[in-house]
Amino acid sequence: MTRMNMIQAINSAMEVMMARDPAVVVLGEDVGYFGGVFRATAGLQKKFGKTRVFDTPITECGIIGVAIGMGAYGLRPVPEIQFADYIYPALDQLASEAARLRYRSAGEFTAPITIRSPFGGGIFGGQTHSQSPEGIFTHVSGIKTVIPSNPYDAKGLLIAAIEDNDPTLFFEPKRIYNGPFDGHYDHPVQPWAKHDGSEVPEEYYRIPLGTAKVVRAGEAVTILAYGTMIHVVSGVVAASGVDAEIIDLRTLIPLDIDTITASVEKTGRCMIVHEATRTSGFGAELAAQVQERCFHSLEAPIERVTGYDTPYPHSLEWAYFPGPVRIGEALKKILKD
Amino acid sequence: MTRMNMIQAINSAMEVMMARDPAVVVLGEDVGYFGGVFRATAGLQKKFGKTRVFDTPITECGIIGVAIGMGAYGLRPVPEIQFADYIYPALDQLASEAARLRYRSAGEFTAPITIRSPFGGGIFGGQTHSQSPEGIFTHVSGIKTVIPSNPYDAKGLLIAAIEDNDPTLFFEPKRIYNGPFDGHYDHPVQPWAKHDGSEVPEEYYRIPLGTAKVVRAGEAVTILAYGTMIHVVSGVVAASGVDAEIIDLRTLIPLDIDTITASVEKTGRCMIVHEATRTSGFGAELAAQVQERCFHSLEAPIERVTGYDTPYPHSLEWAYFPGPVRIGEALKKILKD
Amino acid sequence: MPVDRPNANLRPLSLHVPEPKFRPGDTVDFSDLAVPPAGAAPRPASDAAPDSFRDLAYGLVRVLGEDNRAVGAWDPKLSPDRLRAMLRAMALTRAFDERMYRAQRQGKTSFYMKSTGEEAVAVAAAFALLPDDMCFPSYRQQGLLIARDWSLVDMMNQIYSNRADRLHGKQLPIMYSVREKSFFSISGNLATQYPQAVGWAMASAARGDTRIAATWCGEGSTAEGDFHSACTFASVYRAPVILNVVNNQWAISSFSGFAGAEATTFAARAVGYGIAGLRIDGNDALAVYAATEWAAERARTNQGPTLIEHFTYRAEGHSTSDDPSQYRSAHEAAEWPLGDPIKRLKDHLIALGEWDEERQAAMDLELAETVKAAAREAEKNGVLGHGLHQPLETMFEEVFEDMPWHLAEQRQEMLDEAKAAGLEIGR
Amino acid sequence: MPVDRPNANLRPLSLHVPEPKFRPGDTVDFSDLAVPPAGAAPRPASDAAPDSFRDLAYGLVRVLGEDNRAVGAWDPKLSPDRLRAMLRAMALTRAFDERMYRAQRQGKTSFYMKSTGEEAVAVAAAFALLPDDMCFPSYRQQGLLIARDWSLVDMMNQIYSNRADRLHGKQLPIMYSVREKSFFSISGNLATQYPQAVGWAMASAARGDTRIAATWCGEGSTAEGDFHSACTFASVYRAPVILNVVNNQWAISSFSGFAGAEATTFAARAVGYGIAGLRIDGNDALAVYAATEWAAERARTNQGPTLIEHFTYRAEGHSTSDDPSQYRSAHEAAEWPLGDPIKRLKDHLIALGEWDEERQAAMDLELAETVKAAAREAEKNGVLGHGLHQPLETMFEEVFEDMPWHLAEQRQEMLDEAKAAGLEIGR
Ligand SMILES: Cc1ncc(C[n+]2csc(CCOP(=O)(O)OP(=O)(O)O)c2C)c(N)n1
Ligand SMILES: Cc1ncc(C[n+]2csc(CCOP(=O)(O)OP(=O)(O)O)c2C)c(N)n1
Ligand SMILES: [Mg+2]
Ligand SMILES: [Mg+2]
Repeated sequence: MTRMNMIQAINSAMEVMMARDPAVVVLGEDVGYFGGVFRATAGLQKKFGKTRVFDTPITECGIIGVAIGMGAYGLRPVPEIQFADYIYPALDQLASEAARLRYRSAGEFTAPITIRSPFGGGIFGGQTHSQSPEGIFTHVSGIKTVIPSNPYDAKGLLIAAIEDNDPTLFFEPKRIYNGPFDGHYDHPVQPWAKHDGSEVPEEYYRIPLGTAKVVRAGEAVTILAYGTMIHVVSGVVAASGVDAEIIDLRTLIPLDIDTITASVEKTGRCMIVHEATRTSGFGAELAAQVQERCFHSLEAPIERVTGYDTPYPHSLEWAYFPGPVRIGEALKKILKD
Repeated sequence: MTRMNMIQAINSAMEVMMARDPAVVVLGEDVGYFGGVFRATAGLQKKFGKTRVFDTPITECGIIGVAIGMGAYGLRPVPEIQFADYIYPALDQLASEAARLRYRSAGEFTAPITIRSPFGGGIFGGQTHSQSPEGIFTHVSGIKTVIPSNPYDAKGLLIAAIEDNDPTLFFEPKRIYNGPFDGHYDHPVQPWAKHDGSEVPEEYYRIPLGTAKVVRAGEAVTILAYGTMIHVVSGVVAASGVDAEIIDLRTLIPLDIDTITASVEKTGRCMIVHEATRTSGFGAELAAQVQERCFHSLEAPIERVTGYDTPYPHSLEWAYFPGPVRIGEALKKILKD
Repeated sequence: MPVDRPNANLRPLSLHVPEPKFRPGDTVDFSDLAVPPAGAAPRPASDAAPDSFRDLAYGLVRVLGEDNRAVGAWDPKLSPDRLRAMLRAMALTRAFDERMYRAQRQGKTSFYMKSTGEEAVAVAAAFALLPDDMCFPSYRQQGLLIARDWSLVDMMNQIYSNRADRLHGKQLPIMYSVREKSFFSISGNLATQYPQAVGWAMASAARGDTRIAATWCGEGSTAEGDFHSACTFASVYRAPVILNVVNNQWAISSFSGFAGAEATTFAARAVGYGIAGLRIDGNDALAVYAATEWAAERARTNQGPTLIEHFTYRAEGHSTSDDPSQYRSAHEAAEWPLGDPIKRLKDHLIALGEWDEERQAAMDLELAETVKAAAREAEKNGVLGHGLHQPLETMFEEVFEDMPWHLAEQRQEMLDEAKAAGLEIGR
Repeated sequence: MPVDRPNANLRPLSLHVPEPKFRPGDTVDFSDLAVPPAGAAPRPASDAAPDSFRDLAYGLVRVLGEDNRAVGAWDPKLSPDRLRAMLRAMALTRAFDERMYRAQRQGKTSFYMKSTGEEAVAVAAAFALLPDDMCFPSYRQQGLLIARDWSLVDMMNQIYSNRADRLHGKQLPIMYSVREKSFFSISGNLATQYPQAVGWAMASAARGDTRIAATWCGEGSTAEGDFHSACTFASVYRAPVILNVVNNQWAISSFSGFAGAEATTFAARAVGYGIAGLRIDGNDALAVYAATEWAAERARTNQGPTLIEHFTYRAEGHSTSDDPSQYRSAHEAAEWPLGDPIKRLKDHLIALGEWDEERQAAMDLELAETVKAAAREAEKNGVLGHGLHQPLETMFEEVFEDMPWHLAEQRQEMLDEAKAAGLEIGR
């Protein structure tokens, strides 16, 4: 065990997997010599060589297309998309190709690739360095979506994703790369070292995809969240004294529905928090499923606290970000209802 | 008034708008001399010339990128994407550019473009000629999504979309181009001429975006649908004798929420039908909103009848398609609940 | 500050929109299409630098001359047996296309696409490649599978989406996937296979393997972004891959001008990336063979990628959904100055004294019978629409390696509903 | 059937991964970079066919020689006044960059990007274009706005996302949009502006207008699919557009080899599409002016697009988020064989006897003051993070032309929540 921040944990996952499996290769814009604009791949090229860790031309559709071909050959590529905002040019290769390859070839060819990409706001990145596009991918059958909220999970989930034989999107909440964030942007940043989730084994371990984690047990209301929002929600819950049950989804597809329904059946209330724009975000799917499955337990409408249906505005970042005020107000409301 | 099928009505909308407004131009793969693989643009090049109606290179990102530039110049482009399945290469230009341009330039530049694209299955088109990707676009703020279910609406809505100063996706349910379809694939196809919705004025008229239509008033349950599914649902309701209220959404964004909530408050039950895959489809958003707004009126969980979370399988097309059997069973279930 | 020249005196701009030479009803005259004589193009050493032979991107490598003789540096000097084998595979491809086209018209399947007039492009390439070189084809290279001796019945099962379909009815007809013949799953989305082929080739090179990759797309598809990313990656990493552009003049109803053919050749794209480019007579099986062999040699010796433009003609409709008489002159195919690839190879063998019209006729008859027998065999497994050949629940399989709960749940829903409605319910 | 050659005897493949010449700590030696003498390149007539001057894509058009004289066919023969105006705009651009970089370091904004070393690329182009020619820039052409005499205070307001920001705080700093200067809204997504510029130019041509378009992207960005679709459309419709590739050798930490520079030039991409291509010394303001003027003339006379590769060097970090000492030798900028564009133009004016070091120093001082004064002015409207400068509800405006109910509802929710929590609430 050692203390790691998110970046170190992610780096460690790749290093462990590259050492275990010669088929694992890492590619993307600036990931080679430089080690990535967020340093997630630092040191890997030096250790594993240029044919296993390399920079690519700046073409996201090319990066994914090439990774699919490498996967078909028998490699296990881990491409990086520099910001999730730049994943759209790759959508066709992801949705029409990676996600469909096993199906359309009845299993003859597969795309065992793990696409890493930093996502989310809170870093004054403006509209093209802040987006949370995960909802789009949850609508594409054949692809898995994973989002960790702390270093320990990040490493265990990334290893599981790399070992998975299906294409997996691994979105990294960049706001918490260096430390958990409770949404009080005017407070000093806490380093990961002070947080439980930063105790990370140096060696191999995996957290199975499709398992959520109850971050805090409670009776009053179930809060579903993932990534950065786990910390914001935890802060609000701690401050408010509400006995909320907080569930960190960790993987959106496949979803750990049993943990969710068991909780909502117990609490009778459900709130969903994500940073992505509201309409047709993954919160919609969660709300739809929870009301389908827990209808008779629900005592109040399921609440969604999300990013607004606008692009991410640069100067009003903190008004856009679903922060403690909004979550706190929503919590009051759902308990009153 | 004259009788038109969907293709004729869509063609007529473009013809009317091109005659009224010299800024309207039509572009896309095969839309020029040939008039489109579904003949939707037939005759337009002959009438308006090659600089207003023309074929393009086969690059969807290029088609939309170029249309955005034309829009910035002052034209009002109506690009066609040959099948909705092929819209993904254009996603970046649509989501990051067309949808954001007004916002990021604070109104200095806009993208007054209408993207027409045939979508949906039921024609044995296999996985790449059958998809319903509308849900993805409803998650992108800054873009409108319109889906007609009959010739009259198709023309009126397409004219409104072309006149709209924001980017609008106009998805055409290709299964009903030539006639309404009740889901009984083994029955002979009915031509549009026998259907009310095929009485179409030859001249200009518009149906405002954002208004749904109650296709059948009823008290027992509210059914939300659009496109082809309107006809399948209507068939099932007629056959079952259930007093359902059927609402044709017509535009997904902006959504006509008032019509929906008024209905659900009356019936206490809500069923949503679409062909797109279930998870994170637009049905999820509808379910989320309906339970948020009509929680205390709901007597049963909101039901979704949708395509399954798989690619569209070629030979099992009719098992995938949400047909009369599935809708009928779901209807029984929601009334029992 | 920029100068403030008045633009009042500037002349108005105008937009150029390409237009093909001939439309329905027009007489066809291809006489201004420059066709260089066979044997004229030089054949650079396989380790020559791409910028030392840029001219080849603008010429037309041809081996078979007007006199049906093979001439020049590109003559691959194949044995009569090999030539006959190639001729046979091309003829079989055509016979297969004929039969399957008819099957679609008879309602036995939903869709078919012929490769008529372009058989040399796929067949001769397959002959020049090693059997385990990996192919990433478009939908018009059925000739690869046929040249690699793949089972016709198996191909037909896929076309019929029947019980024995190796793709379990999941794919549109002709979108084959045959891993054991190193034939990649065909996509419906144009050009996506291009970067995939490059990635496969990069992986092979990274692992010190000896296998190379080859990919094909139509001239219309070269406009897609995937084409560009593939060429860029291939150039940057010197990937051992052959990038084939099948310029059959048409992309559904759009002539090649809409992909850029008025401005330059498609082989010239290679020049743009600094990679080796060849423009060849795609109706000349020997030119296709020789070019592929040369490109393969380059790839195998770490000289990197080669882009080959196969100049050919789509002699029939785009697919069974298309009616080309709506947009082009019916005379084009017959007037095509580069002739028919099967006839040209046949005439070559005859000129060599290794073949004759009688044997050709006998072979055609035999192949028609072969195909007919295969179709009968395949039809025993069913044809599309006559019964659901795959158990319903297969729909949910192979979305993921292991079925997640939500698909299992949807599967159960479906089975329950089918049962409730009294429908046949799968396994 | 394909031949069954055993591949046992084939040699293993290997993957080539590009590597820049120099890394941190390395001594820099650019002596094997071929720099042709100034004045050597021929200047084709502006209506010459692109394939008649393909060589220009592989050379380097240069006007300013070692002796600081303008020479050769490409000398645009500008008056000393115009030269001084250009020099001034370039120096102002650099002064602006310096100040704003510092402002970011002082925490007054979140982000900044300099164009140091590349000022000629944007400034000289702006001088050669007409004021209403439409520009579709990347994020590194602030020189266009400065050369078009746009308000520095306005630019700074945008950088500070302050009260007076014309973009209402919605965009990342430097992502300007200035319609009245025919300067298109800058995107954060690389190369998307390329097809947009082509579309604008096509529209201008279709309407018989006289205005042309110009667009810019970095050499790294040429790999994007948008670059390809733009070139394809430009070629097919002969769009009146100038496609500028700013080859400043680096794309963040990746050297130009990852965009294909080891295999050929970026100007060669033009050859691939059969469009006019020029490779020019981007640090030579006169070469940039002359090339732009020539390309504009082609565009205005319906000769179609021109792609210009500006060979230059990114002398500073990619952005304020970047530290180039991590991946390249610190000596590269100083050793860059094509020098500094401002110094070169200054030396030219001095050689002409139209300028001197004293005047230069005085001008630099004056421009620093100008910029400082502008910054003070802009800061009166606030800087980022010190107060919310835009009313909260502006966030919901301009998503659509008319605000749909769901945004109005979200706006109300936000205001209610803010009020409940006792926060300042907008207008
Ligand atoms: C991404 C995408 N866009 C559009 C289509 C529709 N489409 C199918 S084939 C075709 C024409 C392709 O022409 P070409 O590349 O020349 O190949 P050919 O059919 O001539 O072999 C088009 C536009 C598609 N399948 N995929
Ligand atoms: C689609 C997309 N992918 C990736 C990025 C991240 N990114 C921003 S700038 C940059 C490098 C661009 O280099 P180049 O095109 O050479 O321009 P330069 O910065 O040198 O002017 C990258 C990779 C982006 N902004 N957009
Ligand atoms: Mg073609
Ligand atoms: Mg650069």
